[in-house]
Amino acid sequence: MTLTVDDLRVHYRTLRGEVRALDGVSFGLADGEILGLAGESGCGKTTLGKSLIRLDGRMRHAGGTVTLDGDELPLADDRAMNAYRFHKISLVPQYSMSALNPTRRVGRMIRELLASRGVSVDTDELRRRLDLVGLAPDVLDRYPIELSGGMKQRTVMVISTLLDPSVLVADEVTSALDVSNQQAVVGALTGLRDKGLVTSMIFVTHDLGLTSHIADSIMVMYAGKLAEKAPTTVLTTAPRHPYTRMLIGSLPQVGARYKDKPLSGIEGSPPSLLNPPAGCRFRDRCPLADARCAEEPPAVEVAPRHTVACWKAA
Amino acid sequence: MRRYFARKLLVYALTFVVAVTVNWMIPRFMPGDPVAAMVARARVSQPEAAEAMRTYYNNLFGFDEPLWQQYLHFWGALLQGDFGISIWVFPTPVGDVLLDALPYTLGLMIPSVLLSWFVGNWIGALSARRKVLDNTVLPVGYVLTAMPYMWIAVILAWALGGQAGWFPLSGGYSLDIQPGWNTAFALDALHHWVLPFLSLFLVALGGWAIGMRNMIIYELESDYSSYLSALGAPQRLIRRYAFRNAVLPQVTGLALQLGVLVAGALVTEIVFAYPGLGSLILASIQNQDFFLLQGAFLFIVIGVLIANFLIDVVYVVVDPRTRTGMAGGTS
Amino acid sequence: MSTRPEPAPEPAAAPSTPAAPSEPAASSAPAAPSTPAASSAAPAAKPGGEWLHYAVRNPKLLIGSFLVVVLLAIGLIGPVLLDNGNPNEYVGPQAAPPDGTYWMGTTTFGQDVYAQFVHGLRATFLVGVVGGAIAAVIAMLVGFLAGYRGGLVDEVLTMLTNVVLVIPALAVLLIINAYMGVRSVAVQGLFIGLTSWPWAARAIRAQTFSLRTREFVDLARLSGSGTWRIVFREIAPNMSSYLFMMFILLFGGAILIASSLDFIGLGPTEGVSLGLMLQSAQQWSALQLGMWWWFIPPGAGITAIVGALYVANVGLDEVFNPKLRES
Amino acid sequence: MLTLDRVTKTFRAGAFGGGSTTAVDRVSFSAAPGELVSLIGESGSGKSTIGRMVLGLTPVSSGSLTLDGERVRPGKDFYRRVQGVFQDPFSCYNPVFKADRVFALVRRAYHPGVGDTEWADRVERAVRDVRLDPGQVLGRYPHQLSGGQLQRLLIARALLLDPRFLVADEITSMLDASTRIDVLNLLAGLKDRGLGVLYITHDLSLGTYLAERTVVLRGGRVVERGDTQKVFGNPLHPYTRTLLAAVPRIGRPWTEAAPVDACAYHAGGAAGSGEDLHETEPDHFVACAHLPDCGRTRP
Repeated sequence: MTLTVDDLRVHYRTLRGEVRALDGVSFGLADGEILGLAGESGCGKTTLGKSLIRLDGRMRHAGGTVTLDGDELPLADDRAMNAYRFHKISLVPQYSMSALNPTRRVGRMIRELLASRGVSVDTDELRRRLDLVGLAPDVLDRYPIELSGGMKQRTVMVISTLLDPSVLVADEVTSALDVSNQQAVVGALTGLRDKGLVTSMIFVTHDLGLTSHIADSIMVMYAGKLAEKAPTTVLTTAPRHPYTRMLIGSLPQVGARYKDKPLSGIEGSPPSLLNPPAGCRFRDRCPLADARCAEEPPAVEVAPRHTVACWKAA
Repeated sequence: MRRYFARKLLVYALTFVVAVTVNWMIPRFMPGDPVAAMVARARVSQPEAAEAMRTYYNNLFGFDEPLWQQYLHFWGALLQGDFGISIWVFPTPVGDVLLDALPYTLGLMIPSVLLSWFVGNWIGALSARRKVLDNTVLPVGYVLTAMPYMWIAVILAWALGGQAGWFPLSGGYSLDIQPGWNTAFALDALHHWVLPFLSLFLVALGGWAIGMRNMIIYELESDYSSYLSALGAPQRLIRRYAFRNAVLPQVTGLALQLGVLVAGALVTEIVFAYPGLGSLILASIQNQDFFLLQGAFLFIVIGVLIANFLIDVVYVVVDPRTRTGMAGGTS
Repeated sequence: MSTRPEPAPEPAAAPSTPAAPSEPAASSAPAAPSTPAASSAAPAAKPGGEWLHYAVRNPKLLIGSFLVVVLLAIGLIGPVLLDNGNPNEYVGPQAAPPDGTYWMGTTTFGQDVYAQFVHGLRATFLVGVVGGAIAAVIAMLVGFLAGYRGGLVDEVLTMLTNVVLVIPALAVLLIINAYMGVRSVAVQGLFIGLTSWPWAARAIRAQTFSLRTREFVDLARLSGSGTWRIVFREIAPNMSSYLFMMFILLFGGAILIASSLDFIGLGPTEGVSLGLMLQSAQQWSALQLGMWWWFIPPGAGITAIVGALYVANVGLDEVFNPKLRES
Repeated sequence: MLTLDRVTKTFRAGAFGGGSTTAVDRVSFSAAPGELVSLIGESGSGKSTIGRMVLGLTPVSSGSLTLDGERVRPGKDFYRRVQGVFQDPFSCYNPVFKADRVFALVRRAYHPGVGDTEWADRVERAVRDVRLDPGQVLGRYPHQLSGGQLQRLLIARALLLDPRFLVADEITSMLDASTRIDVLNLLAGLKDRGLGVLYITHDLSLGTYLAERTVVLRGGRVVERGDTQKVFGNPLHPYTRTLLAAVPRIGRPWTEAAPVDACAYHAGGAAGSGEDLHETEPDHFVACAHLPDCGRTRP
């Protein structure tokens, strides 16, 4: 296991109280695995991704542990985390388009960043890696404003993985892209893993269809908790959690037509995480729910590498 | 980049035309008979001077000519460097009077503006996101920036000049010293320079510090700062980048503040009877010397335009985006 | 008359790319800072509620507005409580330091400095209100029109704004006032307003520019609303906090520039203002005579008004702009 | 009937001279009442510009755009007949006002004579029509509602005007998967009321789910259009094929787009320069595969 997350809880401080955005999530990330982290707005996937890198001012580590290559990460200690960031765990952020300092040439920014982390630049290696994602070396002599959106994103991918981190968190990296570019980005990310530049990866996205093309396994979250985690083919063809099933059922595949067979969504909305109700959080929207669901379902391994948090899944 | 400068120069040219036109229009379109009023109000003691004034005004305004001709003549004279004759120091040309005063104003303004800008930005950058400093720098900054220039000048003169007796209260140099290129004069001039400089410096300092503090907080929240933090870059580097980028709007701010800074210099000179443009303006108002006043106005406008252009050049140097021709720049 | 603290730039509104539904920040409203999971339909405070929460807890805002209100009250009530009408009358002993009768002493001519001060406060507030309001109105007209219409209208108005911006306001005011025989506080305010609007117009234009691409503006057009209705009913309410802060800065700026004019000798020809007090103190050598009670109060009055306005403004900025809040 | 005939939009870079860019280039298609046409394209395809031109929010540079034979003239009368719903539900509501103000605006402009109770009734009916519970959504601020609820309220708003034509621009791209399908179903249901709908999207699978007819755009030009099943069942233009191949599908890996043997436009016997589309079969039009370099690469 590269990464082990155990009962991780991260809360947001707000005026009205603490929002339990991530409320006890456990999972493991194997060596070489790409884990797709999927779910809808407010499910906690972005919070989880952020927590592994850096808690912002409003976030509070409320419990649980994260173990990376045998070391427990000091999540709450911003300074102590610096030792792990970039070297061991790195990020391709959602805001890649604006992640580069606008007044520094890309090459100089990389040099200064590496120098600040006590690493010297291997120019040949840097060029090789740029080439790997299809960028010409002259990118280094340009200012970010001279690069297209896609070029900036690929540049950020190269920078984030320069120190060969164990875990790379890719946060909604494809959401602003056209379909044809999505394919290229997903290809580049897989390439980074295949060439061993990153050991494992967490691919955070709201797009279940896209995740299934990159991920070895997929974890679906709902309202701050894990709903289901399974190898990609298992999760997409034989999901056990009612939420996963309904979610997949609501995705129109190419060729599906309203005229032939209307699809249906999921009525209702997720509960507020300010004071989440006890029991299964999907209960109110679940067609299978019964009295037992008033009790919180534990995440159970129903088959090898297949974990489901639902009383009805066993 | 060429477009950027072309645009700027167009604005400055237009500004100059507008300023000259305003200058020409006001005496003509204000209610009343300006010549009679001026001669009557001038209270010139020598009769020949009063007569010369009357003839001179009538010739110059040329009220029997059509307006457009008056306007063209005005421009013609201006382009030959003719700002008219001063009444206060009759019959010295206004241009000469102003040129004599100019070094004092520039000598006061340039160091105070530049130093307050650099020191203010430095203090502001230090205080951003540092609670103790922030809590002291901000209130002091606001008090400073809210002070009228002349008041801080009066207070400084009273405290450091009058009470403590460290510095002279007025003038650009002692009356018993002849201006010249020698050490004695230089030291004396410097001695007189300190208090006016300090007043200008202090008021402007507060504003720059506050501006920088706010800008740097904004930069520290930006995406590139978050990205650097996510990669574990030390605060030192992140602050350096934030400072570098927060300086850009401060350069623009310098251009925006020029008018205010000039105004501050004028009233400060008046407090200290410092022999620059400000004192000339006061004298011209007290003596109803309108040619001198209008000449001073044009001098100030030209100075501000030149300064604006220099700031534009600096902006292009510090912001690579203007050079790549992809972003607009200051205005 | 000093480096004015402009409101901090607002973060770019509305994302331009078809961004994914991201968590936790769901709403992109500039006025209501988003909270995590705000999308859940829990009955929450209305948008105003949140800033009010911060407003009553913001010491800068509270102290600043308290000071302004106190000074305004002194300016309004003070003159009423004094029985003599004209503050420039020679009523007391000459050049007397403060005592029980003349709280702030008297001038070389025996004028009551306190009487001048309270009347001066009144004039100073008046010039601030008139100058600030006129500048704000012009700035809004120019800024809204340029920002909303765009195109040629924008180019022309921006050019005009830049031209007026570059001309030093005080220099123009010098010329205008010098040629005016009789000057009143209101006319002084008028001309200050006419020359000090450009920076505010630029700021409003930029804000309007980013707001007009928001889809609720399109929707208002689809509901048959006209240009000015959209500007004042849709766009302006979204930047009301910004407009208010801008007015405060224009108000403070007008006071400072008026005091400079007064000081140079181009103040109102009738009555008294804080700037005129400073001018006569300077003219009659209060400094050399050590009559600190003559030149300290007017300057302190101006500094207090303007400083309190600025501090209240920072408080407001922090209330509306979560990025600037401490911690 | 909405008809676009060689509609073109050029944007000038600056008001004083400067360059210009063509966002929409001689686009022609039509949409009948009771028909849902989807406009599919990636960013920069000009699809949203077309939507804005149909709504009169952006003037047409050249060509003709007519509704029932009349030219688009933005104004009260026009917006009684044509309405729009946009991409970002959070940006569609003025954040400082309550969400149901969008209804009040409609009432002010179009139904000032309707009494309070009568209007409340109508609003309630429209809200129920989009399958929302009036008690849960009326009287709330936008940030208290979910994206799906807000988007449905906007459809209800459009329905209050009883328009003939609706432009739906990326209305589900900000919504979650589980709620967006209901909004799409609602849109599909509008056809039964006789509305013509222009559905603009970058998501091919959503387009094919709803539309009878499809227009595929690239760089401001139509590359292929016609009956949805013909266009995507038998894509003739290489770009349509690339687009189709790039859509991520669950449980099926990405495949290479099938290569195009010959330019369907010229192989079909069209002799033009490729600026007009060629009808290869009934209601299936395709542009030259080599545009915009047609004349140069063709032997």
